[in-house]
Amino acid sequence: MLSLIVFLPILAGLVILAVPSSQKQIIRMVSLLAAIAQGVLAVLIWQGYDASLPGITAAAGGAPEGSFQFIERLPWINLDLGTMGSLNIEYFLGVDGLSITMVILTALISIIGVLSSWPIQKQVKGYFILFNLLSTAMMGCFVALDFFLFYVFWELMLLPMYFLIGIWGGPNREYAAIKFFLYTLFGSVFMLLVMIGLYFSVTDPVTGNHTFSLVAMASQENYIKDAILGPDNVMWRYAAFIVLFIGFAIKVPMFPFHTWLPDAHVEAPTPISVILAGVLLKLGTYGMMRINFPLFPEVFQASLYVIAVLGAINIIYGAFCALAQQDLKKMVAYSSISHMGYVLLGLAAANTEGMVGALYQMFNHGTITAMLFLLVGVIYDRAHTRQIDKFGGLASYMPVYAAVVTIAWFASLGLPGLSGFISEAFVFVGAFSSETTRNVAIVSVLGIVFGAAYLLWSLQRMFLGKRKPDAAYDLEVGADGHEHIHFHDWKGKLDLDARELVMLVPLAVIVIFLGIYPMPVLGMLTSSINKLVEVLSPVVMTALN
Amino acid sequence: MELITNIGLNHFLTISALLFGFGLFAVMTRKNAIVILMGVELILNAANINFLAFSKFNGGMEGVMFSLFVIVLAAAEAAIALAIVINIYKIFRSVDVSSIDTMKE
Amino acid sequence: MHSLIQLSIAVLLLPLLSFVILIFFNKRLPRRGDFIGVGILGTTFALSLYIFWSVVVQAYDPAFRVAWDFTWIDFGNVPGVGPLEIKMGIVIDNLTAIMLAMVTLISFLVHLYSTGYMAGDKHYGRFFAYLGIFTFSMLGIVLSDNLFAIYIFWELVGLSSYLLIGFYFEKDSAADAQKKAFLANRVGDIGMWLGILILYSQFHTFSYQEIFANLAAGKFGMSEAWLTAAGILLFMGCVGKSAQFPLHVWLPDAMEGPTPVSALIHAATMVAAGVYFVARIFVLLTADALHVIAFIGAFTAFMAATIAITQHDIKRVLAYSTVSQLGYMVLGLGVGAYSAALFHLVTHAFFKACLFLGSGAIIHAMHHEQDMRWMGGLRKNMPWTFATFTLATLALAGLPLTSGFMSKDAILAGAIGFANAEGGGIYYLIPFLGFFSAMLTAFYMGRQIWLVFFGESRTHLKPADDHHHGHDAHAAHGHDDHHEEAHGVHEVAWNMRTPLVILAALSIFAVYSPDPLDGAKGWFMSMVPTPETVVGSAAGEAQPHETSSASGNAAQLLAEAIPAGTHGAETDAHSEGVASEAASEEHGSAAAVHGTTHGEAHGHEFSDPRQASIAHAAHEAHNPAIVISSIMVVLGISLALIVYVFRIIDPDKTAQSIRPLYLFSFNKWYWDEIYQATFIRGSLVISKVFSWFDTNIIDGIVNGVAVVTKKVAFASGGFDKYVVDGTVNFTAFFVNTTGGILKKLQTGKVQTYVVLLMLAVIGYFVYYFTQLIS
Amino acid sequence: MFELPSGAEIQSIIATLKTGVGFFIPEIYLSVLFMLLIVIDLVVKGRKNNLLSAVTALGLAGGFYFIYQQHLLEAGEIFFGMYVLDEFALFFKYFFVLSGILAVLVSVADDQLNRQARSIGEYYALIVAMVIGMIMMASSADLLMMFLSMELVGLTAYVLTGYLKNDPRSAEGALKYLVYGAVSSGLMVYGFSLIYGLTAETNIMKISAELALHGYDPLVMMLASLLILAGFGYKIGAVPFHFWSPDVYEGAPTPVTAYLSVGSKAAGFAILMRFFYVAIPHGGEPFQDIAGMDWLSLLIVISIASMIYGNVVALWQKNVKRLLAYSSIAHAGYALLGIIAMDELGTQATLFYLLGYLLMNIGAFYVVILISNRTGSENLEDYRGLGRKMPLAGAALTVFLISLVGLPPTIGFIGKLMIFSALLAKGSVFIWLALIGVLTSVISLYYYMLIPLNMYLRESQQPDEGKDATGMVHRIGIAVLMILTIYFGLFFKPLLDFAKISSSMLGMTIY
Repeated sequence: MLSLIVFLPILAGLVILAVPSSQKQIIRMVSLLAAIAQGVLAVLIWQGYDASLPGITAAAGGAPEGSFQFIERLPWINLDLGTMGSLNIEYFLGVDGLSITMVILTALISIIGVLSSWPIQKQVKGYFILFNLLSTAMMGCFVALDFFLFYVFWELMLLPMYFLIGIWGGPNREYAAIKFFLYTLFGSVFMLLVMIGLYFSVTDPVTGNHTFSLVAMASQENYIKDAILGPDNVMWRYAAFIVLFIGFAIKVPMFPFHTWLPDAHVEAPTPISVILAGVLLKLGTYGMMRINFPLFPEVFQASLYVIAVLGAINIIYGAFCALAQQDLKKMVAYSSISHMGYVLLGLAAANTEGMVGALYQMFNHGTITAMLFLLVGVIYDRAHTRQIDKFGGLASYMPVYAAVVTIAWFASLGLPGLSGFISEAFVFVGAFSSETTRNVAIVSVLGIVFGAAYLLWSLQRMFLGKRKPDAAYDLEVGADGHEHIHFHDWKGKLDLDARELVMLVPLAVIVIFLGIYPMPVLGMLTSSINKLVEVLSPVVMTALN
Repeated sequence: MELITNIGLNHFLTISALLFGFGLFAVMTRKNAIVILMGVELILNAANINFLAFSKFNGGMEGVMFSLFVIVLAAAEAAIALAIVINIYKIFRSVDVSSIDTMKE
Repeated sequence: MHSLIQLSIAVLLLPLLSFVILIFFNKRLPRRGDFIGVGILGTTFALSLYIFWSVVVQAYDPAFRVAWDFTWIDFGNVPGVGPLEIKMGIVIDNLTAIMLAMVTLISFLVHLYSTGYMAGDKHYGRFFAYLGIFTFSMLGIVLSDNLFAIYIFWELVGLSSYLLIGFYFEKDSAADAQKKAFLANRVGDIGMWLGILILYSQFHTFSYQEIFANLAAGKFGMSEAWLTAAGILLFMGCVGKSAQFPLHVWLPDAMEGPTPVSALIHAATMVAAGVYFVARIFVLLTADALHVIAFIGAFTAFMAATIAITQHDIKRVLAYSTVSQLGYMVLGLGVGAYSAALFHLVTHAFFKACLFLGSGAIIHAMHHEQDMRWMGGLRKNMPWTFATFTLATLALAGLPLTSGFMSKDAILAGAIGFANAEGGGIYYLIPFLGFFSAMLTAFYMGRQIWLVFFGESRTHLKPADDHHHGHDAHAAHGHDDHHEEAHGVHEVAWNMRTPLVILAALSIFAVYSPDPLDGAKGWFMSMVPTPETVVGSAAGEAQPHETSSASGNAAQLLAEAIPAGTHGAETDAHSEGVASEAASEEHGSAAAVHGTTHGEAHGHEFSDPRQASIAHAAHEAHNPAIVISSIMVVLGISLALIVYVFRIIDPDKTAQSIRPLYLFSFNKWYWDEIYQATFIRGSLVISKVFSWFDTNIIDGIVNGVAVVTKKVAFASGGFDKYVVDGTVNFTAFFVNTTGGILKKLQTGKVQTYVVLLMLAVIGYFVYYFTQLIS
Repeated sequence: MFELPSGAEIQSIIATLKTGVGFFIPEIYLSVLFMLLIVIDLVVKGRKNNLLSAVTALGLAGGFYFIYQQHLLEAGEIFFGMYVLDEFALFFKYFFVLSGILAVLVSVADDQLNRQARSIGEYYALIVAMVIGMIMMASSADLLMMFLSMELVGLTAYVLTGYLKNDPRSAEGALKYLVYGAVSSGLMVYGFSLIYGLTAETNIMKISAELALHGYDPLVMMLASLLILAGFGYKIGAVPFHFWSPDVYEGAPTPVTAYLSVGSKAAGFAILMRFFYVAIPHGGEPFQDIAGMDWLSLLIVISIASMIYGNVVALWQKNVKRLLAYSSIAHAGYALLGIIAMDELGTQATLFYLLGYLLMNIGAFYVVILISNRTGSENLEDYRGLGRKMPLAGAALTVFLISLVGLPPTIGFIGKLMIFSALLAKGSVFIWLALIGVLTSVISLYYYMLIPLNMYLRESQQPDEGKDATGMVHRIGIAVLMILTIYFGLFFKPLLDFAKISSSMLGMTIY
């Protein structure tokens, strides 16, 4: 099941490899079918998912069964290293509350991504092959329970992303692409070392061998006391936690490692921005929840305040930077930085409300930001500019577009009744409830206002008022006596066309529905989060030592 | 005879060290490729002296064998070296190694 | 589920239905579907009227309360907390019922009115849709039984207000106003949210009842200061919504919206929601918090009144008067005159809605002329409007026999009593400001009435440059302008007239109380008694039995919160009051008697000594309040007459003579300018700084940028502006420079290679040698 | 002075030699092949490039059979301890024959080389000779044998480098290689002489026994190991013995460059490991008294210098061959890390790393050759837009480069993984080495990615000159190499097991 959902896109990629590159439509259809099949599988998994099982760590007796679900576990590499014991790498997939939400999100965003890739004309074949490779890697990261496997998927994402930004990107794409690549690799090479160190420090309770299994690593009693990353080796455990954290923080992206994001977004084509903001950023925080924190809980407990402060900086700093942007897409990119800050803050709360809020925020940010970037793409296709000041009064001329934008914008600024609000609300509830992060939470609340500020301001400048004299479109009086606008060299429908609606409306519906009744998602993840909080709680640590 | 018998290992080693030094000096300073190769010969012969001296004072024939092979190989090396140097001369019209630096950095 | 609950759910959801239908289908429906909006709201009103009837009239019980809730979010078994659920629910008590009736009535009337006022607008249908979602959110605020829900609806009314203020979004002023309104409210909401967080962090619940019960049981884990902070922070929500100082600036600008919206949202209901919310959380406000609230209310009332007297725009005058009246209500809550404040909320809602709709009628008739300087003499053309407008004005000014008199008087009485009970001093400032503002109110309302309805039409005086609509044609030909005007301006149609009449009728004292001088005798203040504080000094031992039942059913909790027999006692006290009041009418000697009796009555109502003493003092202060306020009103009106009717004082001259004061008032105390200069400019500057920091500092080590750009650029063209940045940037910089140096070693001269080789060998040997001999 | 040996002694000597021959069959076979090639070159007239290349490739492939036969023999030393046969040696025999075959393949691909139709026969003969030399390097257990085999490799390498007689760069490369190589081997011999002086032995096992027995003067030993390391280090091209490599790699015919970069480098590693592990294995425990760790500290310094220098200077290269030359210096540094670990895991890692490097580096040069066949240039600028004109080559090159960076799922990643595992398995002492390793590999990403960046992200100025003329053989060739690079990146167990088995040397005492 999980293997299928992971490798479907690659299969599609192979099929596309066989299709002659002139058959653009076929190539697109194949990718779309693969994505839809992925979506169907995701729904099936969702249906079959038992929300009562906690996940995170193994069930009693050290076996992942009974804690994780849809487990697929095959020995992959089993190598005798003599004195070092034996090198066991497993093909180990499974989902729990943390991953299932992300799996569904990934499937959803992949479909949206394929749809929004429709207009791409340049080297369609290569594009969709890389695209499918990317979506396999993303999905793989979320379901992999073996650190080695996770790392392979994690690194596998870089190259397609590099090319997708670098070949199909904007004018400054080389810079953005290499920057993305170097940043992320810089983060992940340390992860490699930590992974090896963990391997030598952890034994599988069942087999007694060293193991890469994240499930085994997640429970501290499996650590060899005097191993390099064992409980006794405090200094290296701190070092490992920090480098891991930086590695994931770069993906989040967390201040001050965030500067690759605006460039990547501005240069990337719309679908890639959607994927990037919708899924890739989540990998950072997902990695923290799955690997960084549970493996080093005591260090995590020690660094709560720092993480919270960094989150707060993300929130406020991102909002301020967004306020200053002239380029709409750059503004949305900075808003992503700001919103991911809520996730960090929620994680730093280290209690159920906060972490539920964080994970839910990951999901909602995925859907909402996807909408935002799609909408930016819509206007960019028509006007070939994203300068906020080049518009004005659009609401009069593109009412449907304006309506959808309003929904997305308000969802992004956390309006109650839309999903973003609930997650941010619980992030704050959690962060405030824990004494450690309380004052940070108080400061971060300012983010609510500035978030509203830049979003409303851009909304006003682009959609309200009248057409600006130097706007990117002409004003003309139609036959019916009403005023119309038309963009230079834009042949398509002025307002949203069918394809764009097909992408946007479902997202909008999801955003609204989950804003009114979040349980369909929250129900899946609460038990896992409770377990995670329990694993991370200092009580457990003291009990251990 | 007196004299000969009073000569100890150290004398040989000193000589070989000196030879080694001269060889290196030649290799480093002389411009002419041929002279440089002669410097290499000096280095090899310094090693030879060592081998012979050690085999004389430690007993055993390995040193002698070694020096013989070194001499032979030196000859072979010289042959190939000359071929290359001639080719260089055909192309660059010079055997001044310091002037042959088209590939750098 | 209680039948009332089912009804109230219907009441809540029907307007939403109207919104959904209209937003999607208004273009396809006849008349853009306005009949749907009106019809649905009519039904809603009927239902709420039934609820009102069965709650307030049939079950005549101050403690009446039905509640219902359901699990909204289930966190499962939370470590350290245990099973945790977030509930959503509905509570109906007297206050709710009254508010329901009021909101739906006004909303219904405004719908009706809009069919006339908005006729022919481009987005006619959308307007009704927005009204629908507003009504929905407003009813949500009224009905919800927990802080989280109220916060949700709180923001939703903010949204609908945003949409409606910006209804004419082509106008930049409107767009600015809507943004301003939303942001100002957000600022208030931050505080409210933090207050909610403080309470949640202690009790892990949002429900009023559970929070109150826990507080009463003294379970609050943090220090007293945090509790006061919670109160003040929650009050900040009210500051934003009810346009209290310092966040009042958005309300006057909000008048950019269509006038019916101003009537519904920015006069009657939404702005009052702030007061309603404070009333909901009244019991957890500590004494200090209440003091803050009282002072802010008093100051707002005074400041707004002073601004109102110099405005020219008819709607702005009303807007500032709204701010001022809201200040009264807040003041009332602050001084503990709970019932009075809410009473004023309701009465004010009706007469202020009437005033706005009236002004709307005028503006409509005057072809969107809003400046009072160019009006005048309308009483002949618009008799109905004139009559209703005047009646409402009297109520607002607080003349006896009007609803406004009773409520305002009760608040002021409370203020005096509060000042007395708190031991005077600075606290006398509060009643003083209250009374002074009362006079100002009378003055500026008198001014408005005169400018609008009396005298001759001054349309022709209007300079040609700042006209709104094509009147300049008339301005050209001299004396028969007035003649033209007389024909141009005429009474509005029935669908705009009816609401005026109904609302005006609702500003008559008889609706609320048999005694025109004492609202306390009326059903309202009896049905909405001041609740028992849960944070008072004596609270702890006052309700020991609550702790046990804290976890239990919330519904019977409040019944316990108010000590048994309160109802009886209340009614006794009431009748007692009537009797002694009647006596005091003849000879004031009996005053002492009724004072004591009332003292007892209230004394055993409140177990909290402070609350009791204030309540007692308030009753003491009842008569003085009546007298003083009447005097103030008379003063104000007569001043208006002197200035504008008899022209004894020429307003313009006076304005010149006290120019600084005049400008200060005319420019609204310069608040907008101050905020513009500080907060808005400030944050923009900060944002600029940050983004510069982002692109230049973080995004490329400062000095490295140029160098690295040059060095790396050759390899990968596009590096025109920056270089790979942050840490990577530094690496690139470092790496490249080192590389640039190191590559020089590769000179291409073979001898150099040999030399370097020997240097390396010898160097290491020497190093090793030194290591060895040391 | 010495009396002649008696007849009996001579008989016994001959007997020993005869038994020894049984262990020497692959080398003999290859020598026959070498002569056969020369003969063919002499007798056959006309164009015989394809014939010669086919014969060479098949002949070398045939060598696998004889090497496989040797698995039946048990490990042991022959020719009076001159020569050994053990798993370690066998590994490298396979390795060098394979590299020889690949070298022939890439040589066939290179137009520039084949334009010199005249006397191409010597070329293949020399390749075979070099294979023999490298095999002997890996198997020799005596200082003399080591010297001889290294000279054999060296001399053939000089000739191959200068093979394009009329190309000045080729000639210059040859000269530099010659001078530098001669000096280095001179130093090495001098070091050998010192070792001989210390122990009066030339057989490395006897040497280690002697040293263990009588101890030694650390100063002399240090000097000796320094000088010897100069000889080995120049073969593996590690800083500071690397100076020849960029110029030679750039000047030599590309197939030769490819061959040197994997073949003689690996041979250098083989001889280095055998010498230091077997002859002077002490000082295994690092960070004790400096006198106790003579050569290990040296290796640590060298590998760090190589990793940093190679990667950092490669950033500046505009010529792809030269870029790969510098990167090969860096890779020498990575491979050395495995040796520094000084245990079975480390050796295994190094052997595996060399295997991976063989695949990906030959592959990379293969594509470089195909591209220069088309564009006639190896400059980075001329790679613009090639990704679209030569899709397969572009994809393959990208894969090889990714593998060289060490990203999954490629064999290069597993190589680095094993190397770092070996370091971290020693506890926290070598973590800083591993850190340098990963950081420099991040740097390497940058310059490696410059090539795909030019191939895909940029458009070429000159118009597309016709379609890709690459022959089907070479398409298949690079495709196979690419697939292997990925396949062994996912299923690397067989190779690792092989490397583990092969990590045992005759007479080695450290593990």
